[in-house]
Amino acid sequence: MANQRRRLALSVARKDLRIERRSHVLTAQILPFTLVTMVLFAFALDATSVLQRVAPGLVWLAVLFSMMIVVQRAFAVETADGALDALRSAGADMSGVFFGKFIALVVQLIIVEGALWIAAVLLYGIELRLGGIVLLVTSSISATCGLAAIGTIYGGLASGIQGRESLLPLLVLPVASPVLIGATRSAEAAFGIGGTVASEGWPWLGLLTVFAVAFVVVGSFAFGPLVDD
Amino acid sequence: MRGYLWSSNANVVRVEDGGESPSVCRVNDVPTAHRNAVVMTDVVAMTGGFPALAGIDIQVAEGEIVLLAGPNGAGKTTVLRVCAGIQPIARGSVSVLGFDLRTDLAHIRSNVGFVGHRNGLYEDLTPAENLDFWAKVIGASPDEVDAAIDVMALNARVRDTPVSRLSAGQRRRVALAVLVIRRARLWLLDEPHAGLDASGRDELDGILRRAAASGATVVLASHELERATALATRRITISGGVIDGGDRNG
Amino acid sequence: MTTITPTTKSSHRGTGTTATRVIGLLATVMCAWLVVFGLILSPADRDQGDAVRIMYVHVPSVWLAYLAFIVTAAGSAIHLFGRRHSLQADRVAGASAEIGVVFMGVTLVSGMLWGRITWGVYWQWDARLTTTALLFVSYIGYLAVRNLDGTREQLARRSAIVGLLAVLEIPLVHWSVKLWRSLHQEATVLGTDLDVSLDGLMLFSLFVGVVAFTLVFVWLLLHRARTMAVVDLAAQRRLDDALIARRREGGN
Amino acid sequence: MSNAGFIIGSYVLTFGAIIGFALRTIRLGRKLADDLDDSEKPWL
Repeated sequence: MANQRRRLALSVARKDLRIERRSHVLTAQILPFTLVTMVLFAFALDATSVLQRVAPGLVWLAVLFSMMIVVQRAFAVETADGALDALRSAGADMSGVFFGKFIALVVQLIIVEGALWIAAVLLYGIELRLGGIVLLVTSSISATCGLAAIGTIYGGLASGIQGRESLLPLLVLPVASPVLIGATRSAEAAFGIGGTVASEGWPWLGLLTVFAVAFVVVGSFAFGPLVDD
Repeated sequence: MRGYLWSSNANVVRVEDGGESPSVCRVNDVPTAHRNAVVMTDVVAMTGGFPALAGIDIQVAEGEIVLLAGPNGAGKTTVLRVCAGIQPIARGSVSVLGFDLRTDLAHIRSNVGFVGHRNGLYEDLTPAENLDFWAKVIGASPDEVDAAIDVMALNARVRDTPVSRLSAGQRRRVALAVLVIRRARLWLLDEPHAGLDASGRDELDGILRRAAASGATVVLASHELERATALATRRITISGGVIDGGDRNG
Repeated sequence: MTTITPTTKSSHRGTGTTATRVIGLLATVMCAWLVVFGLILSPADRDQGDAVRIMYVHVPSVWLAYLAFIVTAAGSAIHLFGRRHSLQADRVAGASAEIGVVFMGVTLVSGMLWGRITWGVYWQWDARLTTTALLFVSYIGYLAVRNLDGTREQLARRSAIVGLLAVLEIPLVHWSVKLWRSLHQEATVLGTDLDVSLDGLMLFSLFVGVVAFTLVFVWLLLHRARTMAVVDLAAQRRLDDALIARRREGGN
Repeated sequence: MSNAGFIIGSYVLTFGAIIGFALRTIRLGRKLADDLDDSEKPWL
């Protein structure tokens, strides 16, 4: 059973990533979108000192917004020709499908985050300290897992219902607020923004990890009943 | 293990029959010695607050090719969806391949294949990749994939073209190949002839006949009455969500 | 509230029963008491002055809002894990969430008015306020899920899951916002905290408020859940009618 | 009373919202349930 689920999860994840590679939606649409957002933030705030102060928050806000598109895209692929229905009606283990979509989402979000951090360093002039790298990487991974889990849960819920795309942000953004807070603070600590030191970031990493574990576990149980009809 | 379509060497243990389905044949069109693939008794099913099925009784024996006929909105698609286990019923009882719909949904779903207006394929992937994905999901061997490709006559060019660029008939054949890979024992096809050209229809008929000959049961809803009647071993006419009056023996 | 017309065919008008009438009467009396105690009889606070009077409606309403969400979670759990997948539990969950959203909206508004007096600003990024605001949005999302398309059972199951997810959110959101505020000390310098030292009459007024709002909650919950039951019943009846029409269409 | 506007305002808003919700619920309940016979009401 566990083996079968892992195989299903890996096939779904590999399939999703292959579709992304083939369709170039991530590279040709979502990444440009996030980079434009970063430029627009600079126009709106219009002061390098302010930008440097709030850069981590802006990066994670941009991640949150692009996540909405990535999630919608991930489920549009499933519903376009009824593929998720086919999986469901073939009796595929839905928690395996959950993990598959989750893994693919994590990979895509990490690519987005990488591009955003590079943009933040280049455009806003923030500098990463050597001691902050570990904190930044671990907290980003934890945060991404949490976001991907809630994205998969609520994306699955909204996927079955036509004309309800606006529901996704309403459901996801309040739940995602702890991730936004935690990831932003730990990134500030990692970059040493506002006189913070890296050690101040570790409680936030704890929060992000608890969040990610909670929603991955819940999602693996809740996903099946949510997409079933 | 029962012989499956073109893949009797399947090494994955499938769920066995739950025994004879209860004999609720009211009309003498199904010999009781036959196993029933589908038994629907007084089924009511709702689609969006509308009773698409209003108390329908249907029996289909294993190995049959049954044509569901009737006007648009008669409930043909809903019958298929109920049998596939993807449409809940409000009243009545349904047994598919000996499994009860209310208690054994998982067994029904893993043994039944449904192809409707949508084919359930990933449009950005090629047929080969789609079939490969399904083989991994089910745990089927590469041989089985090859067999399915052979049966559906998917040539190399079709195999490696993204599904979004295939014709309706080619997509349909890929969708049926998925059913073969899944070793579905009951094929539920909604308007399988729609959008196919003459040769595509002939091919499809041949595929379905061979499927039935090797033990699968086929239930298809179709508007192409002449063609489908020639293919089908029996015809059930539905109207207004119930079996149409005196047409039970088709 | 409304003019009571003589009952015609039933001794129980609408969704009322003797029990709800008693609860409703008690709730009204207690609310009147609350106004008298809160606005007139209780003393002004030493630090906060008359602003403390807002507390007698603010604290009971936030308390009731959280109680309502716990009831929603309980109803969702009973629906989801119960053997019968009771629709009654689902209706109680939905009714409770609606009432919770009303109470929470009221909490936010009265809290902002209170904050305007004591802090000089309507909003402060205080842990409690922020958590409440986020949960308010979450439960609006829950109510939106309840209004989606689908069969009755489908809707009930979906909203039960979302109801349980929302309650899982409460500790996580609260923890994160609290941690956020505790690391940014400047926020608390802004003004006095909302905590006040309560004397006997103030405590009693608060107690009256909690009892009054609890009665209001129970009364609203009964009526709202019953109304939902009638809606379900009407849908069932429409199904029966449609079934007859459908059979006629079939010519049988 | 100092700040009377804010204080009375918060009471008015609180009770106003509750009464509004109550009225809506009662009206809807009456509209629907008065078509039912007592025997059909599940809560009786």
